[in-house]
Amino acid sequence: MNPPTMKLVTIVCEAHARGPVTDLLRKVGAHGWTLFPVEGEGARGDRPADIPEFTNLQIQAIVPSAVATTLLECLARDFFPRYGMIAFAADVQVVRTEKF
Amino acid sequence: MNPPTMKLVTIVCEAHARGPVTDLLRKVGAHGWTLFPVEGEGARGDRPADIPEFTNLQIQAIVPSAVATTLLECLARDFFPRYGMIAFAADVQVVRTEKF
Amino acid sequence: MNPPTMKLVTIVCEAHARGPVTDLLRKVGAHGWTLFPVEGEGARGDRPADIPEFTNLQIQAIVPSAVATTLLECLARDFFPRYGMIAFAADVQVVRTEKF
Amino acid sequence: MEILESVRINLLSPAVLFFALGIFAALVKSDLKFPEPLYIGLTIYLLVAIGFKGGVAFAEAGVAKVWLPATAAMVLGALIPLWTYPVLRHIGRLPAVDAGAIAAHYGSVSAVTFIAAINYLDAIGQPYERYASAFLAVMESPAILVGIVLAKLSARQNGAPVGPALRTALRESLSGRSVLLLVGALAIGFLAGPAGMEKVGPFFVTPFQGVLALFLLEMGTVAGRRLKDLRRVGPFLLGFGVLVPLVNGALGVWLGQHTGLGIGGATLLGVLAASASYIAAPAAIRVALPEANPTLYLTAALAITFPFNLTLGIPFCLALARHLFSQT
Amino acid sequence: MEILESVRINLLSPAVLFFALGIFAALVKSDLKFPEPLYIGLTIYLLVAIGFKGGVAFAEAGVAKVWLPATAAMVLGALIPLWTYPVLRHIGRLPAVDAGAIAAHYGSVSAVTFIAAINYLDAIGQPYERYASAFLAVMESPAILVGIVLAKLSARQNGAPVGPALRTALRESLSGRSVLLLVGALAIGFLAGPAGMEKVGPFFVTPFQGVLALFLLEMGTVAGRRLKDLRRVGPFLLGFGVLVPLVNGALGVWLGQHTGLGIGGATLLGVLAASASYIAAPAAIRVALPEANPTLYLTAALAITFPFNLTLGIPFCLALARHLFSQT
Amino acid sequence: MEILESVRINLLSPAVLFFALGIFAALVKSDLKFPEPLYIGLTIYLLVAIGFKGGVAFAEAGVAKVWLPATAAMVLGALIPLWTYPVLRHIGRLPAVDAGAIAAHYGSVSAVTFIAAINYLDAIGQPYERYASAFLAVMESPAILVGIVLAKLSARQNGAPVGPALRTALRESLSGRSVLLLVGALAIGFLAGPAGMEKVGPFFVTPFQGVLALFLLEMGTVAGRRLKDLRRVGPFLLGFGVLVPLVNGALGVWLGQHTGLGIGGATLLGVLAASASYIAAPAAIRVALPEANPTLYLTAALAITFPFNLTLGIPFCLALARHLFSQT
Ligand SMILES: Nc1ncnc2c1ncn2[C@@H]1O[C@H](COP(=O)(O)O)[C@@H](O)[C@H]1O
Ligand SMILES: Nc1ncnc2c1ncn2[C@@H]1O[C@H](COP(=O)(O)O)[C@@H](O)[C@H]1O
Ligand SMILES: Nc1ncnc2c1ncn2[C@@H]1O[C@H](COP(=O)(O)O)[C@@H](O)[C@H]1O
Ligand code: NA
Ligand code: NA
Ligand code: NA
Repeated sequence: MNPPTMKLVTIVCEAHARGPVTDLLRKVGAHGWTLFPVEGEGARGDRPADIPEFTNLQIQAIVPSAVATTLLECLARDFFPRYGMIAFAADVQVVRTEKF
Repeated sequence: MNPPTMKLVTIVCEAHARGPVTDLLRKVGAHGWTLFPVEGEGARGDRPADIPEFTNLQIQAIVPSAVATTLLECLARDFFPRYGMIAFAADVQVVRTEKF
Repeated sequence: MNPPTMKLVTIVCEAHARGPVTDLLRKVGAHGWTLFPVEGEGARGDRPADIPEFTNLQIQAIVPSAVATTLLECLARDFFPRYGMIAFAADVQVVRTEKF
Repeated sequence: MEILESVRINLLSPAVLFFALGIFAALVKSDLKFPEPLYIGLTIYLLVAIGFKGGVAFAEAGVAKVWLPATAAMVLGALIPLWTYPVLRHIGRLPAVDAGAIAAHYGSVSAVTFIAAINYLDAIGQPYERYASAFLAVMESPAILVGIVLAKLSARQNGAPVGPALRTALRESLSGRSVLLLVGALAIGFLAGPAGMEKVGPFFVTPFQGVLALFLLEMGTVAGRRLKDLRRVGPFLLGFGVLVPLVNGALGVWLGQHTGLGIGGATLLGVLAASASYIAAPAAIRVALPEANPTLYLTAALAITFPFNLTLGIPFCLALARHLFSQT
Repeated sequence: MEILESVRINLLSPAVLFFALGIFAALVKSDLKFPEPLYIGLTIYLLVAIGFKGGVAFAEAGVAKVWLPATAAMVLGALIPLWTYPVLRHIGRLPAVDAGAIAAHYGSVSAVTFIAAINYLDAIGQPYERYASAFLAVMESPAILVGIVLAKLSARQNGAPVGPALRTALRESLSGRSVLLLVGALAIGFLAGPAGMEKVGPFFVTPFQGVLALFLLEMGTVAGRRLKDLRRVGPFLLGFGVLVPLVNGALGVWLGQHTGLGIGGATLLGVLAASASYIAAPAAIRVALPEANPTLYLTAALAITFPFNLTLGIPFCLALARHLFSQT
Repeated sequence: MEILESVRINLLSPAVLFFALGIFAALVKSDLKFPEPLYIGLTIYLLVAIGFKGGVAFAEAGVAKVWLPATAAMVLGALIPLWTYPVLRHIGRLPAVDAGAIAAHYGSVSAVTFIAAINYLDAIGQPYERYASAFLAVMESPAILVGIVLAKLSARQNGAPVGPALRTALRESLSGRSVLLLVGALAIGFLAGPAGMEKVGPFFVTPFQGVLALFLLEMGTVAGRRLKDLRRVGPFLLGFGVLVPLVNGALGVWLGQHTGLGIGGATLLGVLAASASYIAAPAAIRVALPEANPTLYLTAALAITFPFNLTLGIPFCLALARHLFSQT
């Protein structure tokens, strides 16, 4: 079995960006995602995740390579100036490509 | 230092699959794993992680390449038809190969 | 857009190692990190994450390749003999390299 | 019109109103979300409290009084799948594995529905046998096993043996946290007796109704989030989820009356029979019958039967019990 | 010297002492951290309890008594941004979007400050109108909308229309969990009345003060962790965060007196006006005005005004109310 | 045979029965798991409640009565490692670093064991000095520092200086959440006095025993999960974990009697001496002596000594205290 390669896009953002980010994911064509709360430290100070208003979320979506490119471009253009966040992509081998 | 390459297999599955999945990990020869609860959205609707019966888990295991192949094959054959889940693999460089 | 490649270093360690690990991250030059509690099983038994004294943490930092090498070396030399932990690195494509 | 009055009182109780608020919050997509640890904490509290109180009452009443209705309750639970399974199979035209799974859920019981019923009886001043939590404890597991056997026997052609699935389910449902907490707390209440109750009562008894109100607010959001699955399950299950509780509730009330319970106890046995499990059963079924479609059994138990019982089923059982007892 | 005595009593109350302990824990970088689910659980409890009690009192007092001061409270909240915005813009020389965001926070209200004020009045035996939670409920949203309109109108040159941002904010602030829980619990208390209170009182009333003390311990750690941001916001906001509550508090007390409230109620209206929102407002502003700098409004509301009101603002409002009422 | 009766009463108390249920749940691998936030919430509640009550009692008793036994308690804690270290080193043949780590744990104290002892004295109606929580507060840290010094001095040959490790441990153990909450709540109770107690008592006192029962259910699952490590630590530590509490308990009771405490207070000082820390000590030791093997000290403190004290050690201390006081 030689599983086909897709992109795993990971976004770490403040909790208030949740709605806008998942809306964007839907818009660019992601068929699913996984998310969970995280703590973090970065350029905009630390986010100790003590109250929901100050939490970070890590959002992961597996998408085809082209979708990943669009996604990262939209994030860099529309989201980075407004929200505390980072985003990155990596190659992953998935089992059933038709899902994504 | 040129750390050797292994596979990081990531599984996102409903919480009820926990026992069967960790049993499988042991069977195919994984020496350890890491897991945590996540929320998700996918083909089978959203899993808001509000009660334990509806939670998703993300399970990560670092394994040699051959083990990763077996693992993904077993998952695709025996687990995907039964449980809501996804699985994917990525290359990682580890420090002490003998651990895994 | 062809986003530049950086390293994502992931560390899974017992919660008591948190202070020392984040100190090290600062020392080797990481500009940020993300962390969250996880459960795990490994060579030193299982860590059921039932009380804070027995929890594992997963710490992720995106750093330039050279920093990743130093980081992994320091971990292997100074931390692995003392704390229950694993560490690994992977290639990722980031959007704004200047952040990291 | 006494039943209308019972219903009105129930609908205006804080517990049911908070449940409605939770459903409303889910429907307007509020960010109100009880984190999972809070949910687990509240269920642990409620199960331990109800078990402990039942155990103390059990010790006071003595085994002689309890064994007959408890055995009847257990048998009733085990038998319910025998009549619901063919209905699901032949009228609902569901696959064997789904029919078995759903039958298991309706034979088993919902602790929260039971607790809400106790709350209701307390509120209107209707006395009841306080050891009734023992019935709750013994009714959880048998139906699950029967439902699995039915599903496996029917699906035997695919060659899967019944044994391993049954063993898995037995282990799951006996060591599952709801049975363990309930039976454990019953035993502790039995051993510690009224003296123990004096010590932990201010925590397990006094604030109980308020905690239940808060928990039902949460259950409202949980059920509300699944309401959109209603259109996925079709009209048959919708009718099933409302009518079966009425039939099972009547069976339970009748059985209670004939095994020596009073109006309150018969009502509670009716409510238990009417209720459908959405905690213990899904956990066991998901592992023993993973091919069964969870949307069907979860939506039926959680989004149809649970709200129905909470609002109408409980006062129905009481009205029926009062009616039956007034005939004799 | 009566005000000094009021302050002393407040500072030595367990609630305020626990808040100080929390700040201390954050400053010495203790590993004391309340996990987020605990924080959410405590806020749900406090909001539901205060709303429910207010609703029961509302039912007892009748709409006739409540509508005038409630309307006044709502109008006051909506007007506060109109005078704070120009101050922020012209004296503070802040960008329009930040001025609008901060003005919105100071027009909206802090439920925890209100709860601490109630606690304080209970402690010193000062009676107050128990339906005052209704003022809290109606004051949360209007100022947020006004603040956003101000920011958008001023920044109109960049071509962004006001409409969508307003709609987003309206949805956020009406379905946000604090408004929903408060208004919902008020309505439930109103419907369930004193009979409902009897059932859930042992959970929502008796342990209330203790829960508040524990919650303020947590809020101390939360505020303490943000103290280091004080040097990022500059001296103007520091003064603003202390003086504006005094002015708004005085406005609120005066308005309370002239809309038929007693000393206690006028004090509470003053505290509401003086308080700055750090839950509902940030959530709405972050989505409707994402360009605004959160460090500014959060630090002002949470690390300056909240501790100030908790320690000095509340007794100040009471002393002022007593003074004004003694004049007439 | 009075001691047997004390043991029987203790074993049948809800608190100990729930602990047993927790162990059972872990052994049958139930899915019953208290989420970490719940554990943290329960420990915060218990520490704050016990500290606050102790502080109020301290204010009532006055410093004059408390300083002597408190100093004695502190000295006793610091001295215990001096005799347990050589035993671990020479009889147990453990490496210096492990011997120092374990000695630190047994000199320090377990708040939960102390709370269970208070619960027990309350249950059997034995009066005690209510300011005894102050002893708990002062005994946590000294032994940890002594244990680290012993380990470092012995291992000096590897050239590591003692200073930095000591400083780390001092900081860890003073700003660690258990010391901070306990000392902080003591101080607040001292300042707020009986008037403050009236306000928060319904939350911190009334439900206390019930919360403890629930917490011990959880501690049972936590200890139960570590029982399988027993075979990894060997018979020496097993004996050590049972005998050392008896010796230290006797020392504590005797010291209590000679510093002016009554039967209850001497029992509590005995229990403190007998108990082994499994929260504050591991946190400090893990950072100051990372080479020490956590399986050894955690298993000894949590899976051997904690259950032993909870069931037998507490009644033993009381019986001894009664015996000693009846001699004079
Ligand atoms: N170099 C990094 N590696 C991993 N996570 C990071 C890094 N930089 C920032 N983050 C995460 O992204 C969040 C927002 O980053 P920032 O806007 O830089 O404060 C932080 O709170 C961290 O959780
Ligand atoms: N494209 C995706 N990227 C990341 N996570 C996904 C994706 N699709 C599904 N998932 C996760 O896998 C779970 C099960 O997927 P499904 O069976 O498609 O509902 C979902 O609840 C998500 O947590
Ligand atoms: N092969 C593995 N894959 C993923 N996580 C692992 C693996 N081995 C160990 N871990 C994690 O690292 C922690 C410490 O490992 P250990 O020191 O081997 O007990 C474990 O508790 C796991 O969370
Ligand atoms: Na049933
Ligand atoms: Na205000
Ligand atoms: Na000790």
